[in-house]
Amino acid sequence: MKPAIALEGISKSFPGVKALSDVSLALYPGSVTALIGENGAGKSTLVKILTGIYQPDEGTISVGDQEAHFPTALAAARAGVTAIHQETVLFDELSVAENIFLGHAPRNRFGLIDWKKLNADARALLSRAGADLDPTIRLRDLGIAKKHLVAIARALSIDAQVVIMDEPTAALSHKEIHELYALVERLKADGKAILFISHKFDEIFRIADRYTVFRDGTMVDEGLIADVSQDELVRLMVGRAVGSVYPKKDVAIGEPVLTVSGYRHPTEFEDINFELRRGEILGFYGLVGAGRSEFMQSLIGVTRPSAGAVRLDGEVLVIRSPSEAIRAGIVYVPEERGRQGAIIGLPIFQNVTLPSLSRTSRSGFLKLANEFALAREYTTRLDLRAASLDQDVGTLSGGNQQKVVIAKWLATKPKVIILDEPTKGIDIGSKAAVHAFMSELAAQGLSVIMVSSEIPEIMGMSDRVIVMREGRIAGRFERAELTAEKLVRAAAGIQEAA
Amino acid sequence: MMANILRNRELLLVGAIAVLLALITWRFPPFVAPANLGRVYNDTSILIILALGQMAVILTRCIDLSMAANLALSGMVAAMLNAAFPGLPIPLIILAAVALGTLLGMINGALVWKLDIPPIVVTLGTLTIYRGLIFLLSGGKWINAHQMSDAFKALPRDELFGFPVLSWLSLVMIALVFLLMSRTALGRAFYAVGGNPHAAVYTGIDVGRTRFSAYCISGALAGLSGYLWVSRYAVAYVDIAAGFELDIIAACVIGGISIAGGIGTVAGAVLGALFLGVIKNALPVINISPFAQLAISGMVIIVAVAVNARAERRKGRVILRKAEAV
Amino acid sequence: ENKKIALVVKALGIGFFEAANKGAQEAAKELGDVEVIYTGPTTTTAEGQIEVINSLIAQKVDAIAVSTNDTDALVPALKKAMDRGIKVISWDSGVAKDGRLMHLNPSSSPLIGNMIIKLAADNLPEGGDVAVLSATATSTNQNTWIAEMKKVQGNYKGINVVATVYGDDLADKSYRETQGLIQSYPNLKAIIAPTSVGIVAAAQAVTDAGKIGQINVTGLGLPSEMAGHVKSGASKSFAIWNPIDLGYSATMVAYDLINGAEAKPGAELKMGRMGAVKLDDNNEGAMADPFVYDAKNVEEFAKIF
Amino acid sequence: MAETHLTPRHIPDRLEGRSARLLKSWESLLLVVACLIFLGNSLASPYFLDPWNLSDATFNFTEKAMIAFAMALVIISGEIDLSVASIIALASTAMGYAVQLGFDTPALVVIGLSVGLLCGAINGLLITGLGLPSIVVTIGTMSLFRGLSFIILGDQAFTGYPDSFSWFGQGYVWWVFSFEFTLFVSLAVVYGVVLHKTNFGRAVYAIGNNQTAALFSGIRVARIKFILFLLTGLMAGLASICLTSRLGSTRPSIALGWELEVVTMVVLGGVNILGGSGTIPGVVLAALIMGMVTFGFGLLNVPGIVMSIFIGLLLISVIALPILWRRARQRLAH
Ligand SMILES: Nc1ncnc2c1ncn2[C@@H]1O[C@H](COP(=O)(O)OP(=O)(O)OP(=O)(O)O)[C@@H](O)[C@H]1O
Ligand SMILES: Nc1ncnc2c1ncn2[C@@H]1O[C@H](COP(=O)(O)OP(=O)(O)OP(=O)(O)O)[C@@H](O)[C@H]1O
Ligand SMILES: [Mg+2]
Ligand SMILES: [Mg+2]
Repeated sequence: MKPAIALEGISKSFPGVKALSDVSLALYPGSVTALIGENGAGKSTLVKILTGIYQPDEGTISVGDQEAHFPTALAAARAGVTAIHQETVLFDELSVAENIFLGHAPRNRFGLIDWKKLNADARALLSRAGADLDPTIRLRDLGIAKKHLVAIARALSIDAQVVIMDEPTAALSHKEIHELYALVERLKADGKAILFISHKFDEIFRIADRYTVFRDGTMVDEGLIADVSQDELVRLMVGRAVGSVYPKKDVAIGEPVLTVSGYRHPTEFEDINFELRRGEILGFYGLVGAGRSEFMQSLIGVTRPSAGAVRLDGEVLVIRSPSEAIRAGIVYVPEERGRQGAIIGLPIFQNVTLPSLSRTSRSGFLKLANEFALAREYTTRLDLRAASLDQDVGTLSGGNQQKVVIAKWLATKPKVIILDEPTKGIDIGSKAAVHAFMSELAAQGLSVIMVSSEIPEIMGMSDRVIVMREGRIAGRFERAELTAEKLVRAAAGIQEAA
Repeated sequence: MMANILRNRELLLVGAIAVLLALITWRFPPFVAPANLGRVYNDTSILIILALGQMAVILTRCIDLSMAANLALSGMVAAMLNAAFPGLPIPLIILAAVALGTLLGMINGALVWKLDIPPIVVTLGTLTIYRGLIFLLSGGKWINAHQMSDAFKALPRDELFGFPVLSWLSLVMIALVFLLMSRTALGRAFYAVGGNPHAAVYTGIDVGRTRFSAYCISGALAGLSGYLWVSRYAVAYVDIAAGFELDIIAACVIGGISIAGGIGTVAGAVLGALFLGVIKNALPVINISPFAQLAISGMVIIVAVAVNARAERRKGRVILRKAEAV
Repeated sequence: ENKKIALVVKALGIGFFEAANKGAQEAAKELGDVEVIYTGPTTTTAEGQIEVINSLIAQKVDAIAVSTNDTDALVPALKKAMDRGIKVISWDSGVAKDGRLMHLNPSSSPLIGNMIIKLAADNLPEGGDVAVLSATATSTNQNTWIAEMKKVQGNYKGINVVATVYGDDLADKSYRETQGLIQSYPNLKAIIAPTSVGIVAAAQAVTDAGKIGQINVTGLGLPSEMAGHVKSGASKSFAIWNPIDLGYSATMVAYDLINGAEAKPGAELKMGRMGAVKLDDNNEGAMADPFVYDAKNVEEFAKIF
Repeated sequence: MAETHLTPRHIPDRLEGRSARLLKSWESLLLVVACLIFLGNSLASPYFLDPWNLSDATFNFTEKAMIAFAMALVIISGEIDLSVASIIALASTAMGYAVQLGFDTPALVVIGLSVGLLCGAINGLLITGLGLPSIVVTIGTMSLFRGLSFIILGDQAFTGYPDSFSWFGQGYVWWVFSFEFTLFVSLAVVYGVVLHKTNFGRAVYAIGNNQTAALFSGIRVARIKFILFLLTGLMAGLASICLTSRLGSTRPSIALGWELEVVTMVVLGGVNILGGSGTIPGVVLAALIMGMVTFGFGLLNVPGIVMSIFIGLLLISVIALPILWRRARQRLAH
């Protein structure tokens, strides 16, 4: 079969990093190719080269029989390549319809934008992507999952032969994920060539026909999914066997450390009551947008609740700002790494020590040696990959940035740590490392709240689980009684089958 | 789209202007005579044209501090052309001013686009350079009314259907910019680039080129205003419109154009400029000490941003169903 | 060795001062051993003039003749200049007494104050409302003249000064202020603008408002800039002293001081072809009456300055 | 990247030594520019290399530089304060008013500084309290503060400052070193230490790079920004004392247009106008450069506006050159 698009000998360097070296890849019509690799393996870089956002240093792209050059995203779209990118790249202030058609809006005979046709076309595309949305509302009024559907509709709006999806399910909830799978099937049936990037092995085995594995910017293997096992893929990807991804230790659970009672907020959540005990990992499950992050952020003083009380070690605590939370020993590892977590313009060591400056400094004056020591201690434990501790965090891959962010809050030596989607978008090796560390912390007597939308992670790591739905607690489960079905039902508000 | 055009911010401004007019009328009734309102509009025309250009730039998350200097330089060149060749047809002179203005805008745009220098730095630099060029070009000398031809001075004053050409010109510019913003790919690209420059790249929009175009537009409008200013006030010298860049930005801000880019409408820019224009014209006639003018415009700007920020404040996503119903 | 005399003006590029420079150059040529440095800030600020004066001190000029933007602010800098042996005089717009050896008034302030209101009154036999359009609120000479004008206002029956506004010596601001005046005072009969920038802008605004014949613009202006407006009738007459003579005299006086003349009350300082100036108790001296220009003579003088 | 993943890797602290980093820095570029200008000035005018003349020349920049230090911190934190020149005017007006009421020098100093602080507090409250964009707020307060001066003073001037007051703008600490210059040097040291050697300075950088992440990291963003605006207000008050003392009088138009010169100085000093990076030594060098350019051109009687063309070109080219240089190197590398 002739490939729809083929890459030959592609290399791409960034200052200090060779992101891709001599990579070749072919995508075939009517077939789904899964691209897997650790964080920073170069997957998204390849996507960006395919869509004209980056230019390769070396190598050729050919579409059909012809060599192609994609100097801009528009050129790639014209050549029939479309992508759903890892980050949602949309415009909050523009309408849904315009987000879908920006850059290729239908025109009337004077060459002016034809708003009527644009809205009608958008409506059609949205329903194809499985979203019944009013195309004229502004994007910012949508939830994150809906936004992602708009991104999918946008990708569909380009009549492409090649469709690329870079971790498309990371921000979607259960229901939408299944609709996405159906969409992939339909595209496949239409004879499109599909490149599917994911860290979730279950979905790879479910929808992919072929696989390609990247490691450190090179291609290490490719073949048919049918010929390979999950363990084999993991070994190819990481270069070694990964033991357990969920290395949960059995810990003797102690007395209550954190007690939350009657927490409420006028618009976001209400009636939140629970206890967190020493050595416990308390999972918070829910669909994306259930209000977990909002609640956690009010716990550390980013937003103010309208009522409720918090006790830490039995003492009533009033927290008005994150700095007070950190001093009290409650830390929050935020979900949005780019916006709330990493300070990408500062070096690694300064990121790590930022919340702990009072410990590394003397009477307000910086002590660099202490900072480097602290940063080294925690980054090494999380197996960070970097050229130096003085490197800007922005130059690290997503997964490595996440490690810096986690290291930063662990370095404050908290009593309670809240991790919001701690392994979102990070590869299986790093995930195992984060989980192992989490488990070790619990064993040392730290109390952990882990917010996650991934059922395997919740089930693998939690001692207890609280499920939230639309701002309220919708269920509580002990580890022993956990099943995936119970979690999904509670989160979606479906009554127990009688 | 229609809903976007008249979001409540613009209505709010219309209301504010109405209240302002009512207050002025109470102190000085003749102010709201149609003829006088026409005169106020005419007097604000140049500010409106400039605010339209600044709006294009601000939408793309840039800023043009050099507009007033550009105006002065283009105006000076127009005046010098006229003084040196009194026979030169006026349309040609206008064309020259617009072309020069565009060129100066292109320089700003190119520096922002090709060298990635932050817009505020670029235009801070070119602001002094353009002013300096006027000095070098004119030797610091003034071009006075008697050195300008009558046709040169007459154009903005000539009346068409009872309104001066200057007013008509600004109306035409408003219409053109409105079409550009709402119905062309470039106009929408301004919003996209300012709203989320990163995403714009993924959409195939060339962020640099779009910003460059915005600067061309602001430059062209500044060039046009250069001629209008010089011919209307019948004088050209180094310092004309000095400090006017801040008025232009203030008009945009009052009109609800977000300094962070991506948000704003043509109606907002026009109303913002009119609001300032009414205040400027009214203070002298209602006998408020000329010394109080500055403080009053300062207060107005502060109140306007505070009000806009309130209107802008996200409602916050509502997760609780119950709350949503309220 | 040439003597260096610096002629510091309010701002470069203003026609009046360019003309004064002509006079200074004429004096330099006449004297032979004098080099005139014509300089000033590009905007009318005191800080700008101080920077200029500091660099003149560094160049060790022999004399500084300044027309100031601010009576008081320049005093410390000029004192420093005098401490370093530089002869400092002010002309046109004066520096406070401590900051200069003498001040050369283009004409005496009472004469000017009287002249500007007389110009307005002469064309208003029945009296009426008049308004003043001044330069910046901080400029010394305009403020003095207006004060003097107000003193003699009573001598002109029926003339009613209704307002004083400031155009900051900016053409556009002056234009707008004039528009405001026309609006607020429907019975306005004359506008007095004792500033060369303001008078032109006011005449233009009156022309644009279609009020030629109803409102007469008068005050102090340059013939070359006012010729058109006199012709159109927007201005019936205006006055000015000769800036060339002023620049010439300032240079001559500075030269006299360099050569050892002393500036003290009662002293007479030499001014070449202009004769001599006698200093009063404030060490100030005045040149001559302002000269009136109207339709009969303006064309002739427009060719000169 | 080629290393195996089996053992935890050792990550070095830094890749480059101190001298290599210093050599590549913006400050070294500025130092070269400063030396060139110094050399050029010495060659162009025989009057330049005279200690007293150089001392006089420092007055061209010391007052602006005081504000520039605080402004640098504000800009690094991602904000801007365009109202500084108007704060000077208002503080000066308040001092002038106090003189009329018979207050003496110590009281005047207190008044000048307090008005500066008060104005800074107003800016800070509007910006951190109401969350308004600083560029717009300070464009507003810029008109407001100076407008208040105009209302108080109108066409009048305040004079009659006590003799002892003149020391701040005209006095000398030792030999040719004026009080202002000495103050400039001390403030440079203080601000340098605060920005580069303290937790506070680190927090300023963090805020400028990512305000939200800084907040989540336990930095009291609003408080620090408020302090920064207080500081610019205070520095403007200090500059107002020096300038008023130097002029010996107050008019509402005092220090007109200085805000842009101060911002130019800060940006020329290598502070990223978008926030997040910049150093105090850079600002010091920029102040010296601007002072020398003004003075050097002044000695040649070049009109001020030509100097500003030069400063404008310098501003753009000093920022453009490293970018062009980096590009050229990359092109060569390939
Ligand atoms: N703009 C950039 N500047 C510098 N380095 C970059 C840039 N983009 C990517 N890199 C580097 O290139 C390498 C590959 O990054 P890429 O984003 O392609 O990884 P990925 O495989 O998509 O990882 P993930 O699974 O975390 O999304 C990483 O080392 C990353 O740090
Ligand atoms: N409309 C939206 N626009 C932008 N971001 C959104 C939107 N809705 C949600 N998000 C982001 O997606 C994330 C998840 O939403 P939210 O915090 O409200 O609920 P949650 O239950 O905590 O979600 P999760 O299950 O992912 O933790 C948040 O970080 C939020 O900022
Ligand atoms: Mg990726
Ligand atoms: Mg969340």
